[in-house]
Amino acid sequence: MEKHTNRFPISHVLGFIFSLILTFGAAFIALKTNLSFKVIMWIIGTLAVLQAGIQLFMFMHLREGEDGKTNVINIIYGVFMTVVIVVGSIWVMSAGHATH
Amino acid sequence: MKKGLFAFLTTAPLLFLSGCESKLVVFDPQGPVARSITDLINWSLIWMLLVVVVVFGLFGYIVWKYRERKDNLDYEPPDEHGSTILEIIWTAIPILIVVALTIPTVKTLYALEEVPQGYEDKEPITIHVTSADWKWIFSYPEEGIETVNYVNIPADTPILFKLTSASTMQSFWVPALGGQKYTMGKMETEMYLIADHPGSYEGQNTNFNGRGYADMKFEVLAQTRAEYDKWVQEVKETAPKLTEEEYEELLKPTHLGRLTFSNTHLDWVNHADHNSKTYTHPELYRGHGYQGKIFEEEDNYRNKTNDDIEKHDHHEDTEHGGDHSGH
Amino acid sequence: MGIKWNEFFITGDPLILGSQIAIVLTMVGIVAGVTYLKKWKWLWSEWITTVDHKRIGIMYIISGVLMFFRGGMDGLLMKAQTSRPEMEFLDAQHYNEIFTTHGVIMILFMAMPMLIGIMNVVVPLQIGARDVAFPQLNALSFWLFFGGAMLFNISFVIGGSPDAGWTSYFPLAGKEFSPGIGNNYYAVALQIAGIGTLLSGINFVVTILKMRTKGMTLMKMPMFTWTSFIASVIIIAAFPIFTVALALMTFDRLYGAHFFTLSGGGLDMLWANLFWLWGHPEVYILVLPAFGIYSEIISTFSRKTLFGYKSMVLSILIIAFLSMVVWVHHFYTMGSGPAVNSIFSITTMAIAVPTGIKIFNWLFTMRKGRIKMTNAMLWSLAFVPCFIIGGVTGVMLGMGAADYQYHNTLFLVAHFHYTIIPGVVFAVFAALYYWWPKMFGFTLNEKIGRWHFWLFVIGFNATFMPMFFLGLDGAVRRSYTYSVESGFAPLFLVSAIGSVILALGFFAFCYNIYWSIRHADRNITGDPWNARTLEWATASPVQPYNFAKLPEVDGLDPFWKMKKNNEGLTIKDSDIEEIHMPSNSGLPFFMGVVFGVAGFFLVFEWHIAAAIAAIGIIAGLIYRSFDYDEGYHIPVDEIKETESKWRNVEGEVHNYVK
Amino acid sequence: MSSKIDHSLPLEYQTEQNRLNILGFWIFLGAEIVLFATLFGVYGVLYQRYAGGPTHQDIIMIKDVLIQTVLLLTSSFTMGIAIFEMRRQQLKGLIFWLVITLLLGSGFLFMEINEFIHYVHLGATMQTSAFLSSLFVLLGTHGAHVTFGIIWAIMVIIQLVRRGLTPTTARKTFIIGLYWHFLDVVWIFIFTFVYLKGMVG
Ligand code: HEA
Ligand code: HEA
Ligand code: CUA
Ligand SMILES: [Cu+2]
Repeated sequence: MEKHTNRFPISHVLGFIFSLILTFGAAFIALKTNLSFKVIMWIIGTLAVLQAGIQLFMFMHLREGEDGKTNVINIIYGVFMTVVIVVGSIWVMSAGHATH
Repeated sequence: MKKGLFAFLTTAPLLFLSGCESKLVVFDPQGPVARSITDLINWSLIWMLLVVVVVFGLFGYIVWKYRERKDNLDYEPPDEHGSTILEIIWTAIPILIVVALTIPTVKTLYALEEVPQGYEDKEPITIHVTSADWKWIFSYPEEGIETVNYVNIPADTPILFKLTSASTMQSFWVPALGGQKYTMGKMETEMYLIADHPGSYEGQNTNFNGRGYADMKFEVLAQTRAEYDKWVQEVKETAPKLTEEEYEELLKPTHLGRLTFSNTHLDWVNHADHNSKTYTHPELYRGHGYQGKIFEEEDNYRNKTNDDIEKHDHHEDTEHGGDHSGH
Repeated sequence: MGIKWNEFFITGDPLILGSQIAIVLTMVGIVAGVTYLKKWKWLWSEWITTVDHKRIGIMYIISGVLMFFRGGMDGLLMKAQTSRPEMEFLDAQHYNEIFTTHGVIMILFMAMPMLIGIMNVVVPLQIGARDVAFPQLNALSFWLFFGGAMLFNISFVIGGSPDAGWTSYFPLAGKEFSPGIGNNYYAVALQIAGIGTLLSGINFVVTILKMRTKGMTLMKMPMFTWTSFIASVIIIAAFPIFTVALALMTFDRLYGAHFFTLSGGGLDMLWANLFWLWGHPEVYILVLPAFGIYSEIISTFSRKTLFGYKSMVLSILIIAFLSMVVWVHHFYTMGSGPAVNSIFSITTMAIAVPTGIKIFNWLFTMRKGRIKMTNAMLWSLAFVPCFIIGGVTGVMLGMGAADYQYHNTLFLVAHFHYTIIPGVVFAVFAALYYWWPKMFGFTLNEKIGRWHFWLFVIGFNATFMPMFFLGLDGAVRRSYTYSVESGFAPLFLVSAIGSVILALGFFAFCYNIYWSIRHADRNITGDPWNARTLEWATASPVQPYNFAKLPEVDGLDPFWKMKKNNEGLTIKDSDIEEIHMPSNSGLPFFMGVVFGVAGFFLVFEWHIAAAIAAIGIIAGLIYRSFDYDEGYHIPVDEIKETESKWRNVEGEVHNYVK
Repeated sequence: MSSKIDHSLPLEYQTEQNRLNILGFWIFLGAEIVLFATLFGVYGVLYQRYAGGPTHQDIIMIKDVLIQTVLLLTSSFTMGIAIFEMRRQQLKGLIFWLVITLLLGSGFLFMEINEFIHYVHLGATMQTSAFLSSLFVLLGTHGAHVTFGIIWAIMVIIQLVRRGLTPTTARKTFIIGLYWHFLDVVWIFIFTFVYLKGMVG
C-alpha cells in the first residue's frame, strides 16, 4: 500500500510515459511499417495488453487493500471470459460452413 | 407406491423400445447415414442404461436400508466426512464412460461430413434445397428441374444436399435417412443422404419459423435409378417453366401444394450467395396487436436492379478474406 | 402519437377477452381489498420500501409463485391443444405465443426469482450476517426484476405477445418476420429484469466474500452458500452477454441496425451464439443453488454431515468452469463443422463427471444415516432418479452426431423438463417446505404435502416420459398440431393426462399454504427440523437484525456442534449491543416503476416518451448519489425484549424433528 | 454495517461499508469486462460485413483518433494524480485534478461526437451494414460510459466541495477513479483492434 506522504506520484508519471510510448509505438508499427498483417496484429495486440496491465497495476492499484487477491482473480476471470467470448465466437461463426 | 414408481421409471424405456410393434423412426434407419447415427445412439443407450440401473439400484438400496423406522430412532449416524478412494472411483468411472462415448461421437461427426463409406466411387447427385416460409424448394442444377415440397431421388446413390434459406433459419430433416442441418439465408450448409431402398420418407422443418411451421413438410421419394431417370425426363418435357415473377410470388409466406418446373430459380438467384438480394415481405407478416415500424431494406429485391448487385462485387475479396472464404 | 386503440388492446378473442376481464377484476379486487383493510400504509412501509433481505426474499418467492401459475397455465393450455391430433383449441399463432411466454416466464420469471428469493432469505443467515452487503441495491434488484416481469406479462393483453420462442432466434425475431411489437416486449422486459439479476449477482458475491461471520472460512461455508456464491459468479460472467445480445436485438428491431438481420450483412447465427453463451450458463445458474438446497436438506434429514464436502466444492467449481465452454451444443446442427462440434461434445459430456460426483456424494451422505421422510426430504429423494434421467439424456444430446436426430424434437423438450423440474422446481418445493418456518414461523402441513408430492411427481413423469418416445419417433417441438396418421396420438394423450395430475399436485400445494396459514401450529422453536446450519440458531420467523450477537464458527455444521456441546445457545444480557440497521427507502420501487414505464414506451416505439421517462432514471441515480442516510440503531432494550420473547417462550413448543 | 473507523488505512478504506463498496465496484468492473468483451466479439465476427457500404479505410480519420487517444490517456493520468492528492489529504489538489480530468474527458467526447457526425456525412450509419452497426455500438457504448462518467464525476465534485474529504466522499472519488481508468483500458483495445487493425487490414 502506498504511504500517505509520498511527495511525488512517481508510479503515475512512469505509467503515463510508458503508456504514451506504447500507444505511439503501436501506431507507428501499424501505420508506418510494412510488416505482414499477422505480425502487426501480434505486436500491437501485445502492446495493448501491456498497456492495460500498466493501467491496472500502476493506476488502479489492483492488488491494493485487503481484497487484492480477490481483485486479481476477478480480473483473470474477466480475461478468461473475454477469450472465451471473443475467440470462441469468431471460431464458431467462421469454422465449418465450408461452403457458405 | 414409491417402489412401483421407480420400477416404472426403469422399465418403461425398455418396454417402449422393445414392445412397440412399429419401430420409432430414429431406430429404424433407412440409409447408411441414419444408420451410423442409430449405431451411435444404441451404443450410448447401453452406457446410459448401465448408469441408470447402477445409480437407481444404489439409491433404492440406501434409501430403503437407512430410512428411519420405529425401531432405529435411537441410532445416531456416524460422523463421516468422505472417502478418498470412493470419490476417486466415482470420478474415474464416469470419465471412462465419457471417453467411451466421445471416441465414436467424434468419428461419426467427421464421417457425416463426407460421402458415406462404401459409396465414394458413386457419382453423387447435387440437389439445392431452399427453404422459404413455409415450403421447401428443391433445385436439380444438373437436370435443370425444380420441385416444391417433394424431392425424388434415386435409391442407393449419395445425394449432396446444399442447403440454404430464402427467409428464416430452418432445419432440414429426414429422420429415416439421416440427421438434420440448418438452412440459413446467404450461406450454405451441406449434407449427404442416401436411401437404401426405394420408398417414401417424410421430411420436415424442425426449426420453428412462425405461423406456418407445423405444416412445413415434404416427401422424399426414393426410386430405382430407372424410375428416377424416367421421372426427370418427364419433368423436363412436361413441366412448365418457372418465371422470376412466379418465383417471387412463391416466396411469399404461404402454404403450397406440390409444384414442378422444368428450370431452376438458380438461373437468377442463389440465396446461398452472400450478395444475393433479400426477399422479405414484412407487411405480409403483420398479425394481430400493435404494429411497429418496419424498415425499407436497400437490398430487398423490390428496390434493386442488377447493376447494384454488381457494385457489391468490388468488395468480394475484402469481404471474404481469411477463413471465411468461398462464400 | 396516433394510437390505434383497437390494435393497442388485443381484441377479438374470447380467451384473451376472458383474461383481460380477469386481470382488471383482480386489480380492482386487490385495490379494493387493501383499501378496505386500510393496509396501504403497512404495505408501503413494511414491504414496498423494505431493504430487509428476508422480506425481499419473500417478495421474490411470492412473485415466483404467481409466475408459476401463469407459466403453468400456459403449459396446461399447450397440453390441452396437443392432447388430440388436429385439435382446434388454439390456433398456431396462439400456440406460438404461449410456448414463448411459457419458456420465458418459467425460466426468467419463475425459476430465477424463486432461487434468488431463497438465496436472499437463507444466505445471510447461513453465514451469520445481519444483511446482504448492499441492502438498498438488493431492493433495487427486486424492483427491476418485478418491473421487467410486469412489463412482460402485460404483453398478453396490450400490444401483442412475443411469439418467436424463448430463444427468439433471428431472422424470425427480427422486424422482417415479426413486425408487430410483441418481440419488443421480449427485448426490453428481459433487459430490465436482467439488470436486476446482474446486480443481485454482484451483491451476493460481495456478501459471501466479505460478510461471513468470524471463523467461517471459505471451506467452512454451508453448501447452499457455496452454490449461491458460484451461481452468482456465473451470473456476473453470463448476464452481461445477455444484456448486450438484447441491446443489439433492440437496435435491430427499433433502429434498423443489422446485427442479426437477413439484409445488410447481418448474421443470424450470431444471435444464436450470443443467446447460448448466456443461455447455457443460465441453466447452471438455476441448477447450482438447487444442488445446494438438496445438500442442506439431505444432510439434515440423514442426520449426517455432507459426504465429501471438498469434492462437492471442487465439482461445483468445475461445473461453473465447464458451463462457460459448452454453449455450442445447442446448435450442433448449424454446420460449424466437425472440429467445433467435437470439442463442444467433449466439454458437454465432461459435465457428467462433476455432476456424478455430486450425486454419489448425496447417496453416501444418506448411507449409514437415519433418513427422516419429511416432505422436504421426499422432494430431495425424488430429485435423484428423475434428474438422472434428465442428465443421461442430456449426455445423449451432448453427443454431437446423435443430436442431429434429437435436435428440436420432443426428446429435447423431455430432456430439459427432466432436468429443470427435478433440478429446480422440486428443489424450490423442498426449500419452501424446509425454510418455510424460518420465513413465517410455522411449518406447512405434512399430510397435504404428501398429496402435493405424489401427485406432482407422478404427474410429472407421466407428462414428460412419453415425450422422449415421441421425439424419437420424429415429433418436433413447437408444433401446434400433428396428424392422425403420425401415430403420435396415444402418447400425447398420456402426456396431457399427466399434466392434469401435475396441476392437481400444484393445487394441493396452494391448498397447503392456505390451510397452514389458517391452522398450523405457531408455537415452534427456531429449529423445528433439528438442523445443522446457522440459520436455525435464531428465531423463526427471524427478527429484523437476524442475530443479537453474531455467532462464531469453527467448522462445518456449526449449529449442530453448538447443540451437541451445548454452547452458544443462550445469550448474556451483557453481550447485547446496539445494532446498526439500514433505513428503508422508496427509491428502489420508484426506479422499478420508472424502468417499467420507460420500457413500456420503448416497446411501443414511442422514443420521445421513452426518453422523457428515462430522465426519471437519471434523476433517481442523482438522488441516490446525494443520499447520505446513515441508517439507524436498534437500542439494546428493544433487542433484549425481542430476544427474550423467542428464547423464553411460555408453554410448550413443538419441534417437528427431535 | 458497523461504522467503525480504522484510521491506519487510507480514507476510502476506513469503514467496513467502504471496503464493501470498493470490492463491489471491482466485481462490477468484472461484469463490464464481459460486456465489452461481448461487443468486441460481435465486432470481431461482423467487421468485414460491409454489405457494399463504406469500409474502415473509407471512414477512419486516424489523426483525430490519435488525438482522442492522447486526451483519454492523459485524463487517466490526471485522474491518477487526483487520487494521489486525495491520499495526501489535499482537497484542493484533488478537485483541481478532477476538473482537469473532466476537461480532457469532455474533449475526448467532443471529438468522438464529431467523428460520428463525420461518419454519418459519409453515409456510414448504424443502418448501413453489419460492420457499421457493430462499430457504432462498440464505440457508442464506450462513449456512453464516458458521458456517464463525466456526469457522475461532477456529482462527486459537488459533494467534495460541500462536504470535504470524509470516508464517504473519498470512497466515491476513489470509485469514479477506478471507473475512469477502466474506460481508458477499454479504449486501448478499441484503439488497437478497431482503428489500427482497420487501417492495416
Ligand atoms: C436446469 C437445467 C438443465 C440442466 C441441469 C441441464 C443439464 C445438461 N444438459 Fe441440458 N438443456 C436445458 C436445461 C438443462 N440441461 C434446457 C432448458 C435446454 C433446451 C433449451 C431450448 O432449446 O429451448 C437444454 C438443452 C440441452 C442440449 C441441446 C440439445 C439440442 O438443442 O439439440 C444439450 C446438448 O448437449 C444438453 C445437454 C445437457 C447435459 C450434458 C447436461 C448435464 O449437465 C447433465 C449431467 C448429469 C448427469 C449425466 C446425471 C448424473 C451423473 C451421473 C450419475 C454420473 C454418471 C453418468 C455418466 C457417465 C453419463 N442440454
Ligand atoms: C423452469 C422451467 C419450466 C417449467 C417448470 C416448465 C413446466 C412445464 N412445461 Fe415447459 N418449457 C420450458 C420451461 C419450463 N417448463 C421451456 C424453456 C420451454 C421451451 C419454450 C420454447 O420452445 O420456446 C418449454 C416448453 C414446453 C412445452 C413444449 C412446447 C412445444 O415445443 O411444443 C411443453 C409442452 O407440453 C411444456 C409443458 C410444460 C408443463 C405441462 C409444465 C408443468 O410442469 C407446469 C406445471 C405447473 C402447473 C400445472 C401449475 C398450474 C396450476 C394452476 C394453473 C392452478 C390451477 C390448477 C388446478 C386448480 C388444478 N413446456
Ligand atoms: Cu455464413 Cu457467411
Ligand atoms: Cu446447454
